[in-house]
Amino acid sequence: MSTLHTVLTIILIAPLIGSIIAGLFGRQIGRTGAHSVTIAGVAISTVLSAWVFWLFIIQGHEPYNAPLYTWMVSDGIKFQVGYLVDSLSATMMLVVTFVSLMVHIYTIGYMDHDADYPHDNPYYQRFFSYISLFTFSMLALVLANNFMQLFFGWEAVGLVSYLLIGFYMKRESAIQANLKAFLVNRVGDFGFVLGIAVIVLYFGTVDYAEFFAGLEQHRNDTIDFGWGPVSMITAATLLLFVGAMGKSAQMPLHVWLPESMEGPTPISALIHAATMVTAGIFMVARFSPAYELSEVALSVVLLVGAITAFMMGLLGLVQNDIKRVVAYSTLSQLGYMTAALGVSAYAAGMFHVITHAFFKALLFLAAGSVIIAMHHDQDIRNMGGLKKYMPITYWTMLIGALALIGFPGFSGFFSKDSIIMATAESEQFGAGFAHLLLVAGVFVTALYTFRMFFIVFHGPESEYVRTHEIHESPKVVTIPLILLSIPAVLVGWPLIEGVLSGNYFADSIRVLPEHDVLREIYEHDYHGAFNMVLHGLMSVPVWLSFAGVATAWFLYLKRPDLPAKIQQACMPCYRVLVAGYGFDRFNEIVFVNGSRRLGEFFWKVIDQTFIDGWLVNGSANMVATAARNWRQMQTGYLYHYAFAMIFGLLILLLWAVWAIK
Amino acid sequence: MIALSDYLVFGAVLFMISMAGIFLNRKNLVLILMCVELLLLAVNTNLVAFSHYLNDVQGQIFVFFILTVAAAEAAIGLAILVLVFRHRRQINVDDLDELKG
Amino acid sequence: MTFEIPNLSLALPEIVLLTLTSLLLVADTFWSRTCRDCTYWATQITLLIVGWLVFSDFATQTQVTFDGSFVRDTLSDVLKLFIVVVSIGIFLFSREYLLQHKAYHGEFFVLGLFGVLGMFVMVSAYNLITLYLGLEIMSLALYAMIAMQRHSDRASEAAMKYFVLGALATGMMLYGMSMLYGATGTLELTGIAQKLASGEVDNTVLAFALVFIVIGLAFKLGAVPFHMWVPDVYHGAPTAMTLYLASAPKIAAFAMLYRLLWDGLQLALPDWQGMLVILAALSMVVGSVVAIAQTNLKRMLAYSGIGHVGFVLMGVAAGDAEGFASAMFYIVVYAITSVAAFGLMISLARAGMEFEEIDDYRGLNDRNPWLALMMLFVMFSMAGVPPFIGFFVKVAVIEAAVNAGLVWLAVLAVVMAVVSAFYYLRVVKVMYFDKPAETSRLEPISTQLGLAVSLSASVLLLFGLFPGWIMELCYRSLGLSVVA
Amino acid sequence: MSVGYPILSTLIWLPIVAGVIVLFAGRNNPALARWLSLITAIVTFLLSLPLWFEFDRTTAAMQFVERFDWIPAYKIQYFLGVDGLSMPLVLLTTFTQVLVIASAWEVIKERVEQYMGAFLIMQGLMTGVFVALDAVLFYVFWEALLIPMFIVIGKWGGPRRVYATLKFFLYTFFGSVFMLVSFLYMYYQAGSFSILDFHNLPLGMTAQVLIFLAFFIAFAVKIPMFPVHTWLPDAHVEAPTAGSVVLAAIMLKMGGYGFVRFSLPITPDASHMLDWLVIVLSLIAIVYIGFVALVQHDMKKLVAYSSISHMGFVTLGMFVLYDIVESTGGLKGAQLGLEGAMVQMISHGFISGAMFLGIGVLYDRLHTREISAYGGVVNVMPWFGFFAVLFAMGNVGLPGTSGFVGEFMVILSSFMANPWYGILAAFTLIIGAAYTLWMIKRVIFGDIRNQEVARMQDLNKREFAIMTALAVAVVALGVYPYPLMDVMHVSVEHLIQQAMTSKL
Repeated sequence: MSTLHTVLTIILIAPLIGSIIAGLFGRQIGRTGAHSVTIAGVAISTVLSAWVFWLFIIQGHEPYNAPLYTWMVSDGIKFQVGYLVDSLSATMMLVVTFVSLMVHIYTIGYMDHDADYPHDNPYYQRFFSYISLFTFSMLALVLANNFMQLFFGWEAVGLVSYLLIGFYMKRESAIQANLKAFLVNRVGDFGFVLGIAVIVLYFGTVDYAEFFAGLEQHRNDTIDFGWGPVSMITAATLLLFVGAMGKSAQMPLHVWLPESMEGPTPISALIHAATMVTAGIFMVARFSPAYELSEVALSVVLLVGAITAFMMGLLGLVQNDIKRVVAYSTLSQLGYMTAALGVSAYAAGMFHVITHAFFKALLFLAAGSVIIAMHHDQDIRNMGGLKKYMPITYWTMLIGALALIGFPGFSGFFSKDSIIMATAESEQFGAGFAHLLLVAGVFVTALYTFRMFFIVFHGPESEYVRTHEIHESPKVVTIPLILLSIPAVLVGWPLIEGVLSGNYFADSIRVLPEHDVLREIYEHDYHGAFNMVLHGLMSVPVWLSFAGVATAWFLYLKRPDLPAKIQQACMPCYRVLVAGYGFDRFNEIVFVNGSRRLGEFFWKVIDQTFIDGWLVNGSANMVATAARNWRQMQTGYLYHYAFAMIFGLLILLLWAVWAIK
Repeated sequence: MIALSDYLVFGAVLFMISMAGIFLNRKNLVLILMCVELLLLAVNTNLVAFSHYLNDVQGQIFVFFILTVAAAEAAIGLAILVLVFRHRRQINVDDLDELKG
Repeated sequence: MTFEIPNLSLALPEIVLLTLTSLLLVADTFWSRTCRDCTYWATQITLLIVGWLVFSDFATQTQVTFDGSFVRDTLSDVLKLFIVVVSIGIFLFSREYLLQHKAYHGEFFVLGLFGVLGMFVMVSAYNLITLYLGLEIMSLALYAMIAMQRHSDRASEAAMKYFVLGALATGMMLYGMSMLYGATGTLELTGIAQKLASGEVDNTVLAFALVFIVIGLAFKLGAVPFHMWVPDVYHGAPTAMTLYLASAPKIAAFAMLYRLLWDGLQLALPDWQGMLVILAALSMVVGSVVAIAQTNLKRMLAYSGIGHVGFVLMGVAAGDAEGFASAMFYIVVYAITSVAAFGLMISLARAGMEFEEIDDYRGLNDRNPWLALMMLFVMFSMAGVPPFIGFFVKVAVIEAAVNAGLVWLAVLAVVMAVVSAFYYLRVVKVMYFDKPAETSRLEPISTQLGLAVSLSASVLLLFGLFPGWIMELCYRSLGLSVVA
Repeated sequence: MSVGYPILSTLIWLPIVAGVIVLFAGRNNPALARWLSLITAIVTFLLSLPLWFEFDRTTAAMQFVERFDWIPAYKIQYFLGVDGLSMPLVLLTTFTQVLVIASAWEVIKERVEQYMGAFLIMQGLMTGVFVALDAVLFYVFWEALLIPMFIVIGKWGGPRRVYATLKFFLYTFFGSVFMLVSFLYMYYQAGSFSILDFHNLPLGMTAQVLIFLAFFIAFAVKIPMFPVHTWLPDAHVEAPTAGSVVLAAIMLKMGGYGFVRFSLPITPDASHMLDWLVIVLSLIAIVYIGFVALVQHDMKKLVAYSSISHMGFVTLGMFVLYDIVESTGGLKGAQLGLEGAMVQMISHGFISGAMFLGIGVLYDRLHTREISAYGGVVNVMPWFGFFAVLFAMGNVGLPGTSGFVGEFMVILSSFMANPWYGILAAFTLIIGAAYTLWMIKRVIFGDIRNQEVARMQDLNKREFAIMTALAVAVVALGVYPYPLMDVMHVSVEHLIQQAMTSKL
């Protein structure tokens, strides 16, 4: 076993071990023990991931693809657990472990006290166990070299997400939210599994390498669902994308993400912003060779992404819960990434995943810091003027916000701008429309981001802030904020060139030459990162984002009376937005109540009345009735008995007569 | 010359009369016992007739056995009848309906 | 004309039985004051002697005597042995019953022995006259025994019904025999068979005769629609008598069936097969269904017996030696099971608590787990659930039916087996799941009785685990070879 | 390949004999009855382990064969043996039995010796079903099993136990009698009751169809499949915990086992012709029953319905092979489906057993199974909550648990047969998660609902040990199913070959 193999195994296993120890023996090792052991595990993974990152990205190591063990073999199909490390997974590994490490540290401060639990409850240890388990699952997903393991990781992160959203399990809203999250994700997995099924059917393998190798041979295969043949690749990729829509919360499977904010803030940062929700993007990028072969799939991806990006951004405008604002922002940003995938700008999408991971984790953790200060109150209307009380949080959050809106020079600028440029360049069906939505989305993003930012930090101090003592969070909270803000600012600079040129992900993402918009941008418009910033200052999107910030300033600081008037003026729009376009209501009525009604019908009418009542008990009753009636024939009268005998005689005689003939 | 079939018809008529007697009579148990005897007589007629026309003596031997057994049977039948009468003070067929269902 | 002394040795068991029984009849009048138990023990000893006589001279080939009107073959000896064994059980339990009911008279045993004699004669009959005599010896004894419990109103009613219907059935059978005599010109079964083989027999008369003969057989077995006496007589007769009626005579009736239909009328198979199919189907359906509505265990067992007869007839209707073997297997096991069932009833019964109603068995498991378990054995065996022997007998007759191409009948049979399972289960349910009406523990029964009950019920399980030998016995007695 | 003692007979008769001894020896000594039973169960389990270790994985032939004449008149033999299809099920039986005995430890107070004795006898009989290679012997075990189960449900069951147990008995009895008739028919044809001879028996189409249908009724009732499933919820609800466990974990498997041991090899052409029937009913079971499970108020009923739905995968996986051949022209996928079905059976044994035990744990404390009576159990019973969620995830089919393996394989293989099979089967991902987790939400999570819940005690050592054993099994099978598959490959291949060889 090579060193690399061992290292990868350690990276994978270390968080799992930490998790098991903290989870099963939490009471014995205590709080310190729990966070020490899990942080140690994740730290080991982080350091080793950094080494792997160095090896693969800086040193340019060949992609590494090797099995760990054979999970099972059936029908000649090998289901293995293994590693595929290339630029894509090496980058993701580092992002995941780094953000996870930050969140681990941050959690020490965040989870210190909890009103929901008595102090002797090992909730604290449990939490650490969960996030370490999550890290393990996410790494398993990222490192996968086959669909089976990918699906394992995919579901495992879903499980941890389920557990963490419902972490405050006494709260009805929390356990409602986690159930919903799991089920909506399952809808995605439904497609995902079927996608895998298509691949197994046509390629006879679950291994990535064999799958990619077979693509050329099978590119014109068709599959028949009963309405005539359709392209097999399109079917497979679209089904897989349904999975991505679930995990990466694309419309209409986005409904779980806002409610997932019921979970503690650190996991909102880790799972529902930085890592898990980007698994869908990662997956599509991973299978770029397949998506490239289906124009239909790409267009669908593009449109779903663009629509999500714009429409979810709008919803961010009407939220009052600080975490929900950030959550809708996440939804919208995920839409950007997805749209990037749709125009074959996988690298740009992944680039945005990376930058987003840092700045969105930063935003969430900063929001968490605010929440700590507010004693776990999350309503921004109760905040205001926090700037002077919590300077570190203020500045780091500002960095995050600027990165989010794509302020030139910040990491978000590079990634988002490449996506927008890519959609402009693309000739994919629907690219023009998508481009419009994305550009408009930039304005919305800036507006809701700074609406929140201004209200929280600059606005007039609320009753609550005045009457309570507000102070900056402890170091375990602020240090991760500072550490995260560094990449949030800087990470775009070194990566942008590799992303646009296609060199960075050269060994993992494959784009057909006629689709390669990034390369086109690179060749025609790109003249170095600094130039891009300068150029950006004069581009429409950046100006739109400035406009958004300005509008936010005007509406929420200069004329705070206006928003209410606008709301009054456009009540229907407001209602639609507050209702989240009615998705929840629709699901509630159609799917939730519908299935219950259907279940009741099946159970009460078909099972109980028809099968049990009529067929089963019915036949029993029939026999019993026959028994009672026939019993009456035994009258007790001798002459009836004799008559029965004579009757029998007649029957037999008749039979004899008939038989003789 | 009386043909075999005449005896057989006679036997059959006796047989049917006795059966009819058993299930048409709803009053008296004694009548039923008599019908049973008649039934055996029908059989005996048959046997004798066959025996004669087949020139075979076995049939007639059989008749003797039947007659003997019939006597024993009648004895037992009457004994039971007495028993019934002792219990119920009557011998109505209609009254024998305690056991049913 | 030479006078030959018939080979009496072949009929030695019957002769000895007759002699000893007659002596006993006399002796009983003396003993009735001095030695209450003497008649009982003498009866058992008589049975043992007779059984030993049969066994010691076990026939391995067919021998006839009395001018061919009496036969001794493997079948007859096997059946006689079974009759003896079953009768020993019957008398054992009957004694207990009679003691309980203060009706302990020696006549019962003497009449019982006469009944056994009649059965012996039936089993060995090779001539219509012998057959008739055997039948009547048995029947007359049975009529008398049922009526014997003089102060019971129900018993006299039952006896009357049984007598009248029995006489009617005998009359019909005799009528059939007379027709048969007319058609074939002989009363000997072998002669009849030869005559049939010669092809000179008028088919119409034969079929006519067959109808009446089959009716006589059906009545003795209790097949629908000639079953009406069964529930009333089982119910009305004293339990000891029901026990007798439901066991040994069934074996004898099977013998009669075999002698007539196979030894004599084998070649008329196409004529009687269909009739038996009709009777079998009707019996299974009526027996299984009507039993469900019963609340009296004796009555329920009566209907269940009708159902079992349907199964037996199904085996016979297969119309080959295997079919008869399976039917024989069935009827023998049924007789044993009946002894166990009614024996249990007698063992449980005591003054004031007859244990005749199914409800009397409520919570028996709490009051006497062992007897409840034994009753469970009986019920599951009757229901045909493995590993009890009742399962294998059903397998055997169904196999015979399937073999003969009567698959639809086999399917009907299994469906009826399921229906009948319901009422057997109900007894188990009452014993095990219901709470007893009175919680007192039942006073323990005597060791002798306990052993007898346990033995008779647990053989159902034992034979079920090792059914091979008894099956083999039935096969061999019908001249079939058994290849391992 | 062979061990020093007649291992299969030991596994059958040791528990039965011990059960009888318990029945007598434990009459006035419940403690003795318990310990004797537990020791027997453990010893039997240990004695069954050589089956796994000495098993020859390279042959499809029967192993550990024991063969004697039993009823020569009908050529019925005492013929035992295992192959890759039955051996895992035998181990499942012996394993589950230990837990079952342990689970009834303090709960059963009334007539302990009868209870324990019944379960030990049942164990022997169940093992017998899986190892019998003579049709009559098989049938004897198959039916005899009903007796102790009938007593167990009827005596120690819930309020409607009599109805439930009668229904259970008559339903299954009704189902299996037709099987008996077809055995007899085949005996008539083959001159032997050996199942292996049945496999090689040439049969015409009509005969095959009738035999297939007879088998189908028997096994469909046992598994159970829609629409003959209605006995199961009643039986489960009324049965005592251990009864439910045995019923779900092992007895349902007998139906699935029957399909692979009898239907496919004996009537390949009829299976081919009527596979649509099985498939349609399986899919109905998966989807329809899922909806029914969703609206249950009683936890046991919910899990019972979920069992039906999961067993739908078993039958689906077993019968897609013909469609696979038709739609892809090759056999690839058939093995996947069959092995998936087998794994699903084993896995369902663990998971449903665990869920019923879990419900039993709750029931012992609160004496109700109504979902609405609970809420926030995890607050007072954290360990129980942990196990409950783990097994729920197994039930949902989460990768990493055993529940995933079989489901995944069957979905893949049914998709190969026809995409719509796969789509409908995959629907369980959603509906299965919905009913399971909704129950978990209402029972385990949430705030403490009432005073009774607040007073509940967490798992005691005995319960903890039982749950841990099952949890280890569920996770181990989920993480590394390779060894289990390895055992059955050759047998499954052989089975496919039999199923694809026309007898016409």
